[in-house]
Amino acid sequence: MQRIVEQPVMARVLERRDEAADLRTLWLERDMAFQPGQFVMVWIPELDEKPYTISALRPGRIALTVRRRGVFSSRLSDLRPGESVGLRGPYGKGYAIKPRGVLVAGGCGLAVLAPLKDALPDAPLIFGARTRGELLFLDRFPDMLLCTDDGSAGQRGFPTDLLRPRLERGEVGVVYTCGPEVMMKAVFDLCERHGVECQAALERYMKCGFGLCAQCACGDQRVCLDGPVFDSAALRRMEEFGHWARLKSGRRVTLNEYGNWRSCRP
Amino acid sequence: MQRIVEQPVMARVLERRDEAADLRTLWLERDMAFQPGQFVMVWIPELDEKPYTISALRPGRIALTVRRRGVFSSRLSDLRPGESVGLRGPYGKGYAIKPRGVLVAGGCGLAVLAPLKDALPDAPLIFGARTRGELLFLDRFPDMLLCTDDGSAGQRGFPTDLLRPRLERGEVGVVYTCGPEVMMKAVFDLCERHGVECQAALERYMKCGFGLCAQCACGDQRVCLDGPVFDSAALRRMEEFGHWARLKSGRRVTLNEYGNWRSCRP
Amino acid sequence: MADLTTTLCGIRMANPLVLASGVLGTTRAILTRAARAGAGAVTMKSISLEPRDGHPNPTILTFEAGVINAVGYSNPGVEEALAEFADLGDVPSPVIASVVGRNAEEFARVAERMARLPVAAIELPLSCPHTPGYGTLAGQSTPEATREITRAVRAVTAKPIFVKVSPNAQALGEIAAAAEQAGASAITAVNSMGPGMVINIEARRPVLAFKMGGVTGAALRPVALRCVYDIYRTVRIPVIGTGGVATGRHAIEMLMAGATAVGVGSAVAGGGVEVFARIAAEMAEWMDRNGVARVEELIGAAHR
Amino acid sequence: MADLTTTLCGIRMANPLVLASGVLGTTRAILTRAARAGAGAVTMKSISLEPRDGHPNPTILTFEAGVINAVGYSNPGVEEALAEFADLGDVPSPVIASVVGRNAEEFARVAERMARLPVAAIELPLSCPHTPGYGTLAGQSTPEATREITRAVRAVTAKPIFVKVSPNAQALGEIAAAAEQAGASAITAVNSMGPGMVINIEARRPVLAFKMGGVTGAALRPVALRCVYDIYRTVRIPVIGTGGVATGRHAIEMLMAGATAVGVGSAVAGGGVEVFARIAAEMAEWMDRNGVARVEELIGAAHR
Ligand SMILES: Cc1cc2nc3c(=O)[nH]c(=O)nc-3n(C[C@H](O)[C@H](O)[C@H](O)COP(=O)(O)OP(=O)(O)OC[C@H]3O[C@@H](n4cnc5c(N)ncnc54)[C@H](O)[C@@H]3O)c2cc1C
Ligand SMILES: Cc1cc2nc3c(=O)[nH]c(=O)nc-3n(C[C@H](O)[C@H](O)[C@H](O)COP(=O)(O)OP(=O)(O)OC[C@H]3O[C@@H](n4cnc5c(N)ncnc54)[C@H](O)[C@@H]3O)c2cc1C
Ligand SMILES: Cc1cc2nc3c(=O)[nH]c(=O)nc-3n(C[C@H](O)[C@H](O)[C@H](O)COP(=O)(O)O)c2cc1C
Ligand SMILES: Cc1cc2nc3c(=O)[nH]c(=O)nc-3n(C[C@H](O)[C@H](O)[C@H](O)COP(=O)(O)O)c2cc1C
Ligand code: FES
Ligand code: FES
Repeated sequence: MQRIVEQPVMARVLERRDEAADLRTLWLERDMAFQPGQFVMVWIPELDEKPYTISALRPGRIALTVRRRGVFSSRLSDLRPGESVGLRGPYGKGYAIKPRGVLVAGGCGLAVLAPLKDALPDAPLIFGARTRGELLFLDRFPDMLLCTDDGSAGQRGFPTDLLRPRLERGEVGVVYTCGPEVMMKAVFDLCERHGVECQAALERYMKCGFGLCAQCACGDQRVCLDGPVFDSAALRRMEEFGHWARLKSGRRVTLNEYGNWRSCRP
Repeated sequence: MQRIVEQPVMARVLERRDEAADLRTLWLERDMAFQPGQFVMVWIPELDEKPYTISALRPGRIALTVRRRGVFSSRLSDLRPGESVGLRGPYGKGYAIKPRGVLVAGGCGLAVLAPLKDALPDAPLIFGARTRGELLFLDRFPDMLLCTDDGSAGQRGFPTDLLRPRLERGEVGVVYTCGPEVMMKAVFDLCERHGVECQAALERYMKCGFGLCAQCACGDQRVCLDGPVFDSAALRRMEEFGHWARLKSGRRVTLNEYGNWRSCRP
Repeated sequence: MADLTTTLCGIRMANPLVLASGVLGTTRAILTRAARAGAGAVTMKSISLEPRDGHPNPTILTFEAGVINAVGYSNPGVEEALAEFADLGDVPSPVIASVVGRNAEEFARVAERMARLPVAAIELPLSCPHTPGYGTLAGQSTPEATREITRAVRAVTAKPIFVKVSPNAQALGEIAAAAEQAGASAITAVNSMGPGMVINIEARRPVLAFKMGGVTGAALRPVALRCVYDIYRTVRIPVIGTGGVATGRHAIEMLMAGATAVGVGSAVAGGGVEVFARIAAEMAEWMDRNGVARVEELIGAAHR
Repeated sequence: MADLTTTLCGIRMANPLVLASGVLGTTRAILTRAARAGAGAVTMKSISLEPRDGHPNPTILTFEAGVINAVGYSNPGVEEALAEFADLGDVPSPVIASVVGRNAEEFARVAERMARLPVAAIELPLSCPHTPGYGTLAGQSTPEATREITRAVRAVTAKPIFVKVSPNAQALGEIAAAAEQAGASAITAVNSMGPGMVINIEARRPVLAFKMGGVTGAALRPVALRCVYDIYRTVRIPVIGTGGVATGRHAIEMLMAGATAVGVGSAVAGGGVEVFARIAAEMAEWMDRNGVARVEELIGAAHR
């Protein structure tokens, strides 16, 4: 029987901070028990409601790191201290911590992995972006292993290039990843070849956020409740992973067509 | 917020036993946490639902002691082992136990006081009935102090006649009473004169049983929830006590007109 | 501290909470108690021309999401009610008389007499879903019947008239407008919903003796809120928002939907008579925390 | 062990539980999962002629007594649906296609194509309370519209047709009878109730983007039960009793009210996909304890 009331509760913006081109962190007044990988539904009254992860937590406050991309994320980024948004959640299943983990982030997927890195300060964190201007959290995680597509910062290349040697050396127990789904698919395939577990946080269009509507379906999984973090066993069974996603109407399209918000590319 | 579901739960009749002329005890299959003075609403499907006290409890079973009087009580009395009735409750406030109590029962009001006597085996129990044939629980409480209006058993006279000397001797801490309201009024008045607390279990027509409808109002008290047991302080404030009661429509009538079921007189 | 006083059709209330009809309102003494416990106004159990026993028991149950009842307008009739409520001097809040009839003429006859009592207003429930001869079952929940009954009562009293509507009515806006045009002073929204049913599966029978009954409490709350919201957009007379209110937040939702006062009934089942003081305290606390000084600032706020 | 199998319009089901439309039913893979999890039959999310985005978010919330939604029939349209559900071979339970349209002609066009899929039946919701152009808001919840739409769909398919009705409809018996006369094979009772509203008092705004939405879950249960009870007395075709069912006892109440099968939707919110297996187990356990061997013995038992 439904006992929990799934309704937004308003939270005030306390401060905001620019992280990179088009990327801004908003600190909101809220205490929350949150597992890295989970998400909240963020409501802007009379506009829309969308899922965001919590990129950092402190007593009495939580952070959203938002890429300015469409109407909603722009309105969200532009909220001033003192203004409020509605939050419901946290929802979903976060990362399951195991020994000898490596974190692999792509673009603003780092927002999802950031609180996991906070919890696992000694775990290596590989972070790839298209170019130097899209890097974020450089001060927060000075030990990040960086790469850029254009070589403007860190190693030139993809996060998989930094992950591969570690897998080959057999020093990896589990890979936690978040980023564009094509990147996560590449990370997963690599892990499969090395027999290493991979946990990936998927992104799908969401409505309820608590497992009722299956608008967020990927294979037979609801990304909002069964995920958003899935392990290798689950990813293996998901034909859609890395290939297809569904628009608001439920129409299935290629990932390219879906628009890959995590790539932080318009 | 309402969380408890107030609906009858069916209970099977296990056995039945004749107690006196027109008085029968039904044992029902049910475990219940019950305070003497409380009551349950008894439902006979497609007939009606009425309040009854629990006259005895044993592990896994409870007893109703019913005077055959109208259609409902007759149908209830005639239920055979294996048949079922619905029960909801227990409802209301029972007797508050205090030192040096005396129990004063009139007629089938003894059904209400019986479980209290079980809990206080050393407390004196005064029991009055119109005539010998209406006495009950003679085996269960061999130490009862009996009286009858016609002198056919025990002392001739009213329960107040047996209570008075004890009050005068100052040996009574509290009087627990249940019986015809005129009798309870007399007991209360007597207690007042001796400055002794009196707790009386009132009877009024009931609908919800849980304090919503105030169909059972006596003064500004709901007999079902605030009572049915009231102490001297409450009784003093109730102008209606001993004088008036309300019919099913809510019409206020004298106690005589109301019909005094506890007198066990037709 | 926030000021909870409100004025409904000229009736001053210490807070916007109104004891809903049919809950606790059987006697003067109980009305007094509810008012002392913090109800800003109190409504009598509905009174009909003749005494009525109502339906047999069971008449009132709860289920996992609220209350279900088929009391069937048990009441001692207008004659007896005139005696019971003759003196309302010790009731510290305004008293609303609830009047029912089988037709416009009967409504007027009862209302005319009840209006002689020191009551602040006359409420007309046209909307009970479980009493044959009355309310929805007598076709009173239409714009035409609403107009006719309200007019008939307006002709016999100058006191404020509250027309109480059903959440089931499909033409709710039209009904409210008809009431307004015919002289109603306020709309009470809403009466109980459905009807619904509860079956005991061991007995294999509906539990209510009338088989079906009106659904109230938590289950009704969002529907009631939407009715209030709709009615607020349709008429200019005030609305008494009623249905499922059990907390200060719920009461404030009702105000923001457009209610000027807030009815509370079923919440007494879980919260006791104390529920009025608690809801009022929660309202005041919220208003203080959110810089709202007066109830008026909240009325209809969700529309702006 | 009690036998939970039941037959609905010739459709054999392992148990009487039907996944209700709009819950989980977006894809073939999810339908497969619900069926494997124990649903005796599964219903697709409603399909319209063209793709629909539905209302903006928030679209689905819960409140203290159930669920409130204004999804607004988001769906990929019939073309895409034909691809999505072309192969239903791995769904272990019968699949029901839910079809919506703005008028009888559109209903027939979509139904005709959906009926070519390997589905067991076509469901026609005439009763959504929050989607402009469809259901209640398009006047489909009347006996006349029901007759016209059912007839139009009957003309294009020989498959069983389930007409899904609204708990708000005042002429529920007439609507069910109109459906039966026009060729419906069963009545699905009921769709969501209201609509209702939820207001966030800090934001001072209705939370649902469409402002109002249909109320389902616990709040709806007694009303749904009464609708099923009424319809069972009115028509001879079977009823799929839907609304608030979350336990085996609830499902048995529905059967006793007259349902042949029992829809389950909102309970997935609290109980997960596992809710079907749990409800079925609770039903079997109760039947064993009460000496009931087969589901048929329970259907309509509260009427006898
Ligand atoms: C679990 C999860 C966590 C997320 N965390 C973050 C985060 O921490 N930071 C961040 O910037 N973004 C995050 N997003 C994406 C975010 O929800 C928005 O999609 C994004 O901000 C773009 O919104 P927009 O309206 O501005 O863009 P639009 O122009 O409206 O949309 C652009 C694209 O965004 C995607 N999109 C839109 N709405 C949704 C939705 N409700 N769910 C999923 N995708 C959608 C679609 O692919 C669309 O094509 C997360 C998404 C999910 C599912
Ligand atoms: C708290 C409480 C505990 C009770 N405990 C017992 C008990 O242990 N044993 C017992 O035999 N009776 C008990 N009664 C009385 C019982 O509820 C019935 O009233 C009684 O059995 C007569 O019912 P009837 O339908 O057979 O008689 P009827 O002929 O219908 O009624 C005769 C009279 O009984 C009274 N009465 C009827 N219905 C009710 C009602 N719902 N509530 C109160 N009074 C009513 C009226 O005064 C009526 O005039 C109790 C009543 C109350 C309020
Ligand atoms: C037990 C009970 C009896 C009721 N009797 C009446 C009545 O006599 N007249 C009336 O107008 N409304 C009656 N109602 C409806 C209430 O006044 C109110 O409109 C409804 O319960 C919704 O409010 P709530 O959810 O706060 O209870 C009754 C409600 C209940 C629960
Ligand atoms: C989120 C949600 C979406 C729904 N969408 C549809 C729909 O598309 N078509 C339909 O016929 N009914 C739809 N319904 C109604 C359900 O099928 C069902 O009739 C109703 O929810 C009552 O059952 P329940 O209380 O078990 O949920 C929806 C219900 C919910 C909660
Ligand atoms: S968003 Fe509704 S099930 Fe995931
Ligand atoms: S019987 Fe309803 S309040 Fe006592």
